[in-house]
Amino acid sequence: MTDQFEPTIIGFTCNWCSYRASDLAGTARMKYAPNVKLIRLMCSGRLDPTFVLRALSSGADGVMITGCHPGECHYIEQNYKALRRFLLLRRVLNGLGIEPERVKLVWASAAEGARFAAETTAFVEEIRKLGPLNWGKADDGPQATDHDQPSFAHGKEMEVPA
Amino acid sequence: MTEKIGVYVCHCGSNIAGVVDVVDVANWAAEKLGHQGVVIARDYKFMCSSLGQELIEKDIKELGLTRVVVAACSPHLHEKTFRTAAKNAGLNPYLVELASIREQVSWVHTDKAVATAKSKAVVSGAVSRVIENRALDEIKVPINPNTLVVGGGIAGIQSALEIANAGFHVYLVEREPSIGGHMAQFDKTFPTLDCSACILTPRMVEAGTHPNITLLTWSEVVNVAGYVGNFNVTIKKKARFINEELCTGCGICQEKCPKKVIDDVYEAGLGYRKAVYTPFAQAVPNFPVMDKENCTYFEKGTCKACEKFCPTNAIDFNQQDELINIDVGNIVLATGYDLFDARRVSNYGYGRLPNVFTSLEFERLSNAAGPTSGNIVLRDGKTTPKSVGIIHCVGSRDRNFNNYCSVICCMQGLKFAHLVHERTGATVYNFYIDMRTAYKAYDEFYQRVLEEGTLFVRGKVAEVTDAARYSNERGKLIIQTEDTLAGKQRRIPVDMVILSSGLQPRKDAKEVGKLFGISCSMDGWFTEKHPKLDPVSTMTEGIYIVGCAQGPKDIPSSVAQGAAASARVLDKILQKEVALEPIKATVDQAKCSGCKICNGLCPFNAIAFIEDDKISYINPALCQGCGTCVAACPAGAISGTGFSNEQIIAQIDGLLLRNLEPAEA
Amino acid sequence: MPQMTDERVRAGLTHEEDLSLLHEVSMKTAGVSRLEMCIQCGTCGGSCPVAKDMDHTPRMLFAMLRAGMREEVLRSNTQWLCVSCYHCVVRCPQEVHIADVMYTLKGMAIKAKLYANSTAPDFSQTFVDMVESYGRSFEMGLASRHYLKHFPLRLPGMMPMGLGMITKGRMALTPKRIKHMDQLTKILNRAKQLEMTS
Amino acid sequence: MNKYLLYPGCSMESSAKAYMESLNAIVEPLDLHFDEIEDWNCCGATEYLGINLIPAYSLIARNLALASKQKNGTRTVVAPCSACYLNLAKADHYMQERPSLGVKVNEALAAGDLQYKAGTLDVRHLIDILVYDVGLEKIRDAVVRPLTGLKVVPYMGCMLPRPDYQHRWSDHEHPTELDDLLRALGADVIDYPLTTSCCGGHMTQIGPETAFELIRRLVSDADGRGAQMMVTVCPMCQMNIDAYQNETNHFFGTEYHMPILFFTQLMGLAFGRDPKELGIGVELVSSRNALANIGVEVPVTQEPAAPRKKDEGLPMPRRWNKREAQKEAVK
Repeated sequence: MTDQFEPTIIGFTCNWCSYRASDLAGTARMKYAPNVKLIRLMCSGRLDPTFVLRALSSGADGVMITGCHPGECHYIEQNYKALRRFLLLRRVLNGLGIEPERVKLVWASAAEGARFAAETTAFVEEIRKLGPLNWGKADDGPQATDHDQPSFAHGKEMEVPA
Repeated sequence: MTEKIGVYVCHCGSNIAGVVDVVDVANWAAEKLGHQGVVIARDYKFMCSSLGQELIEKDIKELGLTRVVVAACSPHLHEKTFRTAAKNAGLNPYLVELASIREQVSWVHTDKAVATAKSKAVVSGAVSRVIENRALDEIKVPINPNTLVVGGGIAGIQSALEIANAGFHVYLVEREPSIGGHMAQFDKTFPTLDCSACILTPRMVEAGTHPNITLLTWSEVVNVAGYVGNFNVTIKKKARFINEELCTGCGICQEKCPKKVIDDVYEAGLGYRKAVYTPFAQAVPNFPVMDKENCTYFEKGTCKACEKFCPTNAIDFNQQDELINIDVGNIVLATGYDLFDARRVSNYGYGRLPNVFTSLEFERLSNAAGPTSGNIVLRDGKTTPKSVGIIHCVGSRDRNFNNYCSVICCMQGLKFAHLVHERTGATVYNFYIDMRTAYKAYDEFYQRVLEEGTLFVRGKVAEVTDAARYSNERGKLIIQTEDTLAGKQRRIPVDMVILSSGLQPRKDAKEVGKLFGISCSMDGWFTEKHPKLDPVSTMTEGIYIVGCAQGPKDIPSSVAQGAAASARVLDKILQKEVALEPIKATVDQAKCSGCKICNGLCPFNAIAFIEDDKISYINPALCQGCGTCVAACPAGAISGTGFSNEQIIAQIDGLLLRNLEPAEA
Repeated sequence: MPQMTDERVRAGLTHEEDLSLLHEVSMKTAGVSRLEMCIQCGTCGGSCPVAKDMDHTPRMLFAMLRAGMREEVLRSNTQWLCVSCYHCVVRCPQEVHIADVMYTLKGMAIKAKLYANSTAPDFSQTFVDMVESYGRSFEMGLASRHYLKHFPLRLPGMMPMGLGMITKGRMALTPKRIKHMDQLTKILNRAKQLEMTS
Repeated sequence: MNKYLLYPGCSMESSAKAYMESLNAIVEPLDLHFDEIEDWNCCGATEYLGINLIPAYSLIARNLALASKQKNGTRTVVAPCSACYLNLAKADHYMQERPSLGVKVNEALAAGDLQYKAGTLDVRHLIDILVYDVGLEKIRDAVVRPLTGLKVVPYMGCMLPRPDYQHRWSDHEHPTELDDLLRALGADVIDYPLTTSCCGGHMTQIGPETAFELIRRLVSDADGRGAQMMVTVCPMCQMNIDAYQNETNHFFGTEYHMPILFFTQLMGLAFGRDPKELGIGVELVSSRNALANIGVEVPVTQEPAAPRKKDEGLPMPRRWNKREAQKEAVK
């Protein structure tokens, strides 16, 4: 247990379902892997793919995106948009030479604390198997220029219109 | 400009401090995040206490803090508390960030070093993010003073009456033909053995005639739109085939209707009703409904006996379902429970062995207005049992069925024992795992039943069988169990078995939850906002849950919850307006290229394209703040308040501890 | 703490409570035993078709496990009477793997040589010996060897049955050996080593 | 054609050979194909598990390993014996539930150059295949001699519907698969509350009095409900109720005569097969009278000449000696 690789993972959660699922996992004192640090968004549809790239390039080994189950979006259907972006994002990662498995999409309703916990632990193990992603870690330091000025404008190909 | 940030780490008693080294987290924040603007970092036993809040308020005033980070529980619990504290001290409430180190750290991890390290990262993320927070103004909207109560059982009736008596209008929607709920089916209520109808009927009548209550029975909610203060609800009023204006409730139609149907709802399958019926004599409203599926006219095209005999011509075979649209400010859900289906415990033989009864069947059997006029008899309708076994915990506290304790079954089992003893003189056995008689005067009732000579056996019954092993068992039901206190297996032959079945969530609870935007627990009950301190509110503002919809409970607790929710509703109504989160998207006109990508993405039709300027515009009144358009805009022209790109990017960096090195000048 | 023990002996106590017992049994059981979840409801004791012949009902045995009564538990005939009908297992509201715990207790009793009142361990051993030499079980040899040793008086009564089985061709008189007995032996030997070290 | 791997189990070769014979007789009309697992070994019954954990699971897992190696286009292993079915299913289940067990078992298997990845095979019982793969419709179609008038109680036994790791059965207590199948054959099926009660298992060997009581309960209830025979899916149940019924009668002073046949034997009859092909007549409690009700004549079994080979020296019981018995009793 001592020397194994502990991945750093950023989790994007939707305010209505998956963040509440993680609340529920907490209230129920379910234990899961501590490697995922969460960022709360109002909706998985808010997830800008640059956030994922930013996380991966800043030292994260994986990114977990969680949202409401299809058909259960608080905002009616925005999680479908998240799904489309996720699929596209995996293709982009592939193009960049990064294992697409480093990004995972999980649906978890507010009642699914157990699912949230289990999926988190499972994803940590998957990333552990993939090993560290040394993108952005090598040039750690104040000189790292691109990270200070993220560009939000991105190509149209990142978006699939409804 | 440099911000002055205060970081406050909560112990939450030992909830956080037991796993996370809170002092270390606070010291670390002060030391490592100083360059980000952290000027003070404190830890405190309970940040949410008034003393904790005062601590923050004092620092804001004395140190001139411009941003606050509280590392404590989930923002869903106390974000509002700390925002209010900031507001009180003169700081814009949206310049406060919560770092959740309880639900997301201390409660789910065990290793202290790991949990402390994760807490530091979470705090770091919140500090980086809060710098990017912008002062926002609350959006205030007026509250519609009307209230919708869904479910006309005792909890819903109580809730409706409280609000109506305070002078506000209530729509009370009930799926069945009459209000009254399960309580209307009972004969006696524990522990005082009041007649259920005697205490319930006056309340039903009051609700039925109250000038401030619009009663919509035989109706269901089909759509809910809007938000707290401004819900728009669509209700389907199912066709009754009775003209309510003309009907006098005389009952002649029921008398003349030739079609007899087993009544699965009110009589729990133990009695009959007609195809046109009021479920029971004291039904409110007293108009019958016609059961289309069983009506001979609808089936075969002829009959119309009811129409022929109706003295007021109130029968209307052409009536259609009707959709009613109402605006309300608050919604109370009192949708109740379903009885656990005892057939699932196949070793108890319900459905296979005739003289095994469920609790609801027994309620009807013992009810003076029930199918046997209150005579407790076997399924043959005439034989009085000489010995009766009552089995507790059927379907409850059992991982094969429902994990939870159904709360009412012990007292229900004791009530049955008393009634059987009183009415038949039979030998009564009660089989229990643990006798749970908490609450006022409940244990006294247990004492009374003991005194009456009921035989108690501590053991979960293994099986009920008709396979006689020895001659004394022939023709009997044999209850096989371990008498755990005697340490021996026993086989007890009886004439009748009553299963004290548990309660479970309505089978459509999940869909109903979705309809109203609230969640269900793992067991399927509606989830309250806080299990102790906010048991009738939900995570969705303006929606309240009362009675068994929230979890198993008895009549006194259901009534108390009904009243409690009304107090919350009245509180909202009297405030006249409600503050909404100012989380909205706006278009920067200078950057918008007019590509229209965002237009199709909004499910609320909040984005319009202004042809003259060739740019998109977001209507703030319609925007719900999901942020999908923000993420989609290829020009980066749309920004979302509260969850801006800058905030999220900063939080990513903070979580990954990329903010530790002081930035080069 | 000799003093303490002395005091306990004087007080008439015969043994120390062995509080590690529950954990030990749990760890030695295949799958996840969930033994610690028992709520003493008696579903197992009520369901058991042979409870009347048991020294202790399964429920009672689990209480004794918790109380650390090692010797009494391992001496009990309960585990040996278990017929593996799994009634208790599917009915147990806490999903305790009762039948598998019984297997564990048998193994522990054999190792501790605490099984005074049953011929069952011997029967199991005879069966195991047979499987380990042939790879198949073999009813005739099993039954007769077992009966000869333990119920010689009953054998004549069983004769008509045995003869009937033989004459109807339902009892093989010669054992059948599998082809790759050497392979099975290797596997079992390795498994036994692993059992010792775990 | 449905192809399966077959794990017959030891009793199918001896005490339950009628089961094997009748199984072979129904394979063709139902278009089934079984490949026997090559060089399978005993599953350990209920005995091996009580001695040592890892050897017991290794013993069972060798069969699974052999099966997964043997490619015949299926990953379904069929066991006609309930005890074998349970052991195979249990090993597969526990090797997954507790991965450390799986690792150790595979370490042991490696000593014989074998390995098995838990969860890669489906372990199923014969009746599961017949009811759910073949289907009652097809079985009904194959019936040429309906068993109308034959009053039977379906006896499922315990190890088939319980603990049911894979949720394959309609119920733990009153499963209806056997009832439905027998009804499809045209038999009069009597509701039998003891259908999943225990036959005594190995207690006939180690505590006969305990077993006799269990057998009495089953037989007396079936008799009380007017059954002409019991129908079973398990060799152990068949053996206990058939072979020990006489002794049970003796013990309790009763006179029950309750034949018990395998469900495959009745299927064979309904499909018009000759009773001789189906091993009918080798039961100790004769089904002659029961089957006469539906016009089936039970053949007289030719008593095979008992082999006289003395060299392998099976210890035959000694002759009854009253004096010795009394001496034993005094002790």
